[in-house]
Amino acid sequence: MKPAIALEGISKSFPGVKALSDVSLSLYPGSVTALVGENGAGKSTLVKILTGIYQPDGGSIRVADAETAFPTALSAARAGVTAIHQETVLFDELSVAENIFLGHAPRNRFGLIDWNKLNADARALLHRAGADFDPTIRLRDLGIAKKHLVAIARALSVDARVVIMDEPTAALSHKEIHELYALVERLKADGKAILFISHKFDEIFRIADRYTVFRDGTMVGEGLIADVSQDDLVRMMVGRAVGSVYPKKDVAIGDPVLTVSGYRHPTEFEDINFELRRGEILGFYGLIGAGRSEFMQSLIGITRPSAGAIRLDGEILVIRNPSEAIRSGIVYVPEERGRQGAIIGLPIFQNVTLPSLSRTSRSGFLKLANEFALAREYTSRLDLRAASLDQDVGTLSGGNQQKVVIAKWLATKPKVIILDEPTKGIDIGSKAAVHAFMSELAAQGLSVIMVSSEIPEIMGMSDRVIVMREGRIVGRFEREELTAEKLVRAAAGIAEAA
Amino acid sequence: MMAKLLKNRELLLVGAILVLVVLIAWRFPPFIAPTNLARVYNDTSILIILALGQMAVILTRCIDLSMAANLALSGMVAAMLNAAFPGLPIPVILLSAIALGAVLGMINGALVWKLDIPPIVVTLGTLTIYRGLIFLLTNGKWINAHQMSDAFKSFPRTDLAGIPVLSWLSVVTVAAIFLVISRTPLGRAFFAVGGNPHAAVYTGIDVGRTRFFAYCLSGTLAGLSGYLWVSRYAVAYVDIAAGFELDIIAACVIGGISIAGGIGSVPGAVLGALFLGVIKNALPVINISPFAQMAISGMVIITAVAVNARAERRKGRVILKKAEAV
Amino acid sequence: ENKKIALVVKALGIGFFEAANKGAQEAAKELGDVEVIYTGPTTTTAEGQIEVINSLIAQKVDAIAVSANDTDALVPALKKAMDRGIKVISWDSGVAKDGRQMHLNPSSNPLIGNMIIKLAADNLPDGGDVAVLSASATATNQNTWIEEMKKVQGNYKGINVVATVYGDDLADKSYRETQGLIQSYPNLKAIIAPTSVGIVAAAQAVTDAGKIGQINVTGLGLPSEMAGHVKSGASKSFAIWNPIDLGYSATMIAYDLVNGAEAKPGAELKMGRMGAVKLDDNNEGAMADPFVYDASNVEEFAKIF
Amino acid sequence: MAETHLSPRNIPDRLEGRGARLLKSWESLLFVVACLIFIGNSLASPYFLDPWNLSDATFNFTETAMIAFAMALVIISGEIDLSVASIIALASTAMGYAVQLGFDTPALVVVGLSVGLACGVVNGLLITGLGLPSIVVTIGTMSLFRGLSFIILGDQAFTGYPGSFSWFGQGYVWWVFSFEFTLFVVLAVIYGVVLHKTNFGRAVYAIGNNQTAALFSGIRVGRVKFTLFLLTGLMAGLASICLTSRLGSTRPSIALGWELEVVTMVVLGGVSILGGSGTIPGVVLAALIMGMVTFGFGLLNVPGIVMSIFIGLLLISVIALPILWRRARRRLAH
Ligand SMILES: Nc1ncnc2c1ncn2[C@@H]1O[C@H](COP(=O)(O)OP(=O)(O)OP(=O)(O)O)[C@@H](O)[C@H]1O
Ligand SMILES: Nc1ncnc2c1ncn2[C@@H]1O[C@H](COP(=O)(O)OP(=O)(O)OP(=O)(O)O)[C@@H](O)[C@H]1O
Ligand SMILES: [Mg+2]
Ligand SMILES: [Mg+2]
Repeated sequence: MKPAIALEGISKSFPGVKALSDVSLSLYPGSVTALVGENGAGKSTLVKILTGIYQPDGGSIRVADAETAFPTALSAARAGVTAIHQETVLFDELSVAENIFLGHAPRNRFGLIDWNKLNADARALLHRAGADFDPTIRLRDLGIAKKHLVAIARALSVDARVVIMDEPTAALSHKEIHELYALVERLKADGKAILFISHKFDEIFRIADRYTVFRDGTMVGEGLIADVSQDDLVRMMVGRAVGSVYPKKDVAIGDPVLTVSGYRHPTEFEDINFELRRGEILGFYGLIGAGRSEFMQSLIGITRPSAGAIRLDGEILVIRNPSEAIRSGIVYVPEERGRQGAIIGLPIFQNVTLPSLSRTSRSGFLKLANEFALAREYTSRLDLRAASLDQDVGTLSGGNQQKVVIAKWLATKPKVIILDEPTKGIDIGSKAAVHAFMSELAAQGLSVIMVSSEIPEIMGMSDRVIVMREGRIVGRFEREELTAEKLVRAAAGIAEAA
Repeated sequence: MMAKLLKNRELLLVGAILVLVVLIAWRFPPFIAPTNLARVYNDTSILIILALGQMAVILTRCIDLSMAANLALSGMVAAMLNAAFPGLPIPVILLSAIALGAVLGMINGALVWKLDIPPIVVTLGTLTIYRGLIFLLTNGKWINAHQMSDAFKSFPRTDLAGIPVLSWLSVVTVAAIFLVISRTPLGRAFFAVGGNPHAAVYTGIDVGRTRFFAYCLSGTLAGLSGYLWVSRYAVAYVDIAAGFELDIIAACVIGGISIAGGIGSVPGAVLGALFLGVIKNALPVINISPFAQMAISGMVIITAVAVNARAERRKGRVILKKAEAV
Repeated sequence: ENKKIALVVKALGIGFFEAANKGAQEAAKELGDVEVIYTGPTTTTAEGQIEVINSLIAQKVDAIAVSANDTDALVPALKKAMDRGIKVISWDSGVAKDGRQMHLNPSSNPLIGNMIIKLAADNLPDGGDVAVLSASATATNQNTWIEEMKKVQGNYKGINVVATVYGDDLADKSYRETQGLIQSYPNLKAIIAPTSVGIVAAAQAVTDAGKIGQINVTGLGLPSEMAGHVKSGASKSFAIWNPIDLGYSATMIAYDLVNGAEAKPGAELKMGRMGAVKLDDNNEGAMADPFVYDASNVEEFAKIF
Repeated sequence: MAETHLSPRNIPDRLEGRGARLLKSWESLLFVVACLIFIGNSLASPYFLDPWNLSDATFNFTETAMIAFAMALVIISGEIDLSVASIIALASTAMGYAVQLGFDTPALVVVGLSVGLACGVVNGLLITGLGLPSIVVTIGTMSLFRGLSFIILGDQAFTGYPGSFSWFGQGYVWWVFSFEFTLFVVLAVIYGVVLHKTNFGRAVYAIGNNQTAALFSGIRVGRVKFTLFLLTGLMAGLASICLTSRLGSTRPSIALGWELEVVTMVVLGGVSILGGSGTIPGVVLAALIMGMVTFGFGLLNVPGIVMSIFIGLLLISVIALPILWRRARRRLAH
């Protein structure tokens, strides 16, 4: 079979980093190729080269046997390559329909935009993507998952022969993920060549036909999915076998450390009551948009609750801003790494020490030596990969940025650490490192709250699980009584099977 | 219903302008005579034209501080052409002013596009350079009314259907820009580039080139205004319209164009300019000390941003379904 | 060794000062051993003039003759110049007494104040409403003249000064202020603009409003800029002293001081072909009477300045 | 380009030494430019290399530079303050008014500084309290503050400052070193230390690079920004004292257009107008460059507007040249 698109000998460097070296990849019509690799392996870079956003330093791209180049995103789209990117790249102030057709809007015979046709076509595309909402509303009024559906509809709006999906399910809920799988099947039946990037092995084995593995910017293996096992893939990715996936240690649970009672907010959540004990990992499960992040942020003073109280070690605590939270020993590792976590533009060590400056400095004056020592300690504990501590965090891959972000809050030596989707978009190796570290922290007597939307992670790591839906707590489970089915039912509001 | 109406920024501005006019008319009734209102519009025409150009630039998340300097240079060159060749037909002079303005705008645009220099730095630099060029060109000398031909001076004043050409030109500009903004891919690209430049790249929109075109537009309109300004006031010198760039930006801000890019409308820009125009024209008439004008403009700008920010502020996403609603 | 005399003006590029420079160059030629440095800021600000004066001090010029943008703000800089042995005089627009050795008025303030209202009154035998369009709010001389004018207002029966507005020496602002005047005072018969920028803008605004013949614009202006408006009838007459003579005289006086003449009350300083100026108690002197231009002579002078 | 191997552990602190970083920095480029201008000036005019003349020349930039230091911090934090020149006018007007009431020199200083501070509070409250964009707010307060001076003064001037008040703008601390220049040096050191050596400075950088993440990291974003606007207000008040003392009088048009000069100085000094980066030594060098250009051209009796063309070209070219150079080098490498 002839490939729909073939890359040969592609290389790409960024200052100080060789992101891709001499990689080749072919995508075939009517087939789904899974691209896997650790964080920073170069997957997204390849996607950006395929869609004309980055220019390769060397190598060639062949479409239908003819050598081509994609100097701009537009030229790639014209050649029939379309992508759903890892970050949703849309326009809040424009309507859904405009977001879908921006750049190739239908025109009338005067060359002016034909708004009627635009909206009608958008409606049809949304329907194909499995969404049925009004295309004339402004994008900013949509939830995060719906925005992702718009991105998918946009990718469908181009008559493409190659469809690329870079971690498309990371922001979607259970139901939407299944609709996406159905869509992939339909595209496949239409004869499209699909490149599917994911860190979730279950879905790779479910929908992919072929696989390609990247490690440190090189291609280390490819073939048919039918011929490999999950362990083989993992070994190829990390170059070694990965041990127990959820290294949960059994820790003696101590006294309550944090008690939250009667927390409520006019629009986001209400009636939140729970205790967190020493050495415990408390999982918070829910569908995306259940209000977990909003609630956690109210614990550290980002949003103000309208009522409620926190006790830390029995003492009533008033927290008005994150600085007070950090000082009292409650830290929150936010979910949106790029926006709330990493400070792109500052070097790694300054990122790590930012919330701990009062400890590394003396009477308000910086002490660089202390800062480097602190940063060195925590980044090496998390197995960070970087050229130097003075490097801008912006030049790290997503997973390594996440490690910097976690290191930053661990360095404050907290009593309670809240991790919001700590392994979102992280590769298997790093994920295991984060999980091992979480267990370690709990064993040392820290109390951990882990917000996660991944059932295996919740089940594997938590001592106890609280399920939230629409701003309320709808279920509490001890580790022993946990089943995936119970969690899903509670989160989706489906009554217990009789 | 009322609350919904009030949420519309443009309607709010229309209301504010009406209230203002009524208040002025209460102190000084002749102000609302149609001829006088037409005169106020005519007086504001140039600001309207300029505000539309600035709007395009601000929409793309840039700013053009050099518009007034561009106006002054194009205007000066138009005046010099007229002084040197009094026989030159007006359309030729008009076109050369527009062309020069466009070229100056392109210089800004090219620096922003090709060299990636932040817009505020580029236009801060060209602001002084363009004005300095006028000095080098003229040695600081003025071109006065008696050096200009009658045709040159009378063009913007000529009556067409009872309204001066100057006003007509601004009406035509408003219509043309409205079409560009709402019905052409370039117009939509302005919003995309300003709303999310990062995403625009992924969408296949060339961010730099879109900005370049926005600067071309603002330059072209500044060039047009250059001729209009010089012929209307019948004088050209280094400092004409000095500091006017801030009035232009103020008009945009009052008109609800977000300085962060991606939000704004043609009616907004026009109304913002009119609001300032009414205030400027009214103060001398109602005997408010001209010295108070500046402070009043300042208060208006601050109030306008505060009001617009309120309107823009996202109302929190409601997760909780209230018990009674279930 | 040539004597260096700096002629510092309010701003470069203004026709009036260019003419004064012409006179200064004339004086330099006549004297032989003088180099005139014609300089000034590009906008009419005191800060700009101070920078210029500082660089003149650094160049060790022999004398500075300045037309000031601000009576007081230049004093410290000019004092420093005098401390370093530089002769300092002001002309046209004066500096406070401490900041100069003498001041040369183009004419005397009372004469000018009288002249501007007389120009308006001569064309209004039956009296009527008159408004003043002044210049930059921070200019020294306009305000003095308007004060002098108000002192003698009683001598002109039936002349009502109804308003004073400020055009800030900006063409557009002056234009708009004039429009405001025309709106607010339907019976306005004359506008007095004792500023060369304002008078042109006012004449233009009157022309645009179609009020030629009803409103007479007068005041102080340059013949070259006003010739058209005199011809159209927007202005029947206006006055100004001769700036060429002014630049000439200032240079001559500076030269006299450099050569050892002393500026003290009662002293007479030489002004070449313009005769001599006698200093009053404030060390001020007046050059000559203002000169009236009308349809009969404006064309001729328009060629000169 | 050197490829660096990503090692799993033992990440080095830094890849290059202090010297290498200094050589590649913006400041060294500015330093070279400053030296060239100094040499050029000395060759062009025999009057340039005279201690008293150089001392006089410092007055050209010391007042703007004082504000530029605070402005640099504001711009690094991702905001801007265009109202500084108007604050000078209002503070000066207030001092002039105080003179009429018979205040003496120490009281005048207090008045000048407190009005500057009060204006800073107004800006700070509007920007951090109401969360409005600073560029628009300060365009508004720019009109408002100067407008108030115009309402108070109209076409009048305040004069009659006490003799001792003139020391701030005209006095000398030692030999040719004026009070203003000494103040400039002292402030440069203070701001340099605050920005580069303290937690506060680090917070300013963090906010400029990512405000949300800084907030999540426990930085009191609102408070830091508020403080920065207070500082620019205070510096404008201080500059107002110096300028008023130097001029010996107050008019509402005092310091007109200085805001652009200050911003130019800050940007020329290598502070990113988008926030997040820049240094005080850069700003100091930019101040010296602008001062020397103004004075050098002044000695040759070149009109001020020609100097501003030069500054405008300098502004664009110092930013453009490194970009062009890097591009050319990359093209050559291929
Ligand atoms: N714009 C950039 N500038 C500098 N380095 C970059 C840039 N983009 C990517 N890199 C580097 O290139 C390498 C590959 O990054 P890429 O984003 O392709 O990884 P990835 O495989 O998509 O990882 P993840 O699974 O975390 O998304 C990383 O080392 C990253 O730091
Ligand atoms: N439609 C939306 N508009 C604006 N912000 C949104 C929207 N949807 C989600 N967010 C933001 O995304 C974050 C996650 O939302 P939320 O806290 O409600 O969900 P959650 O239960 O934490 O789910 P998850 O963390 O799995 O996304 C919040 O910071 C919220 O502000
Ligand atoms: Mg990726
Ligand atoms: Mg969340």
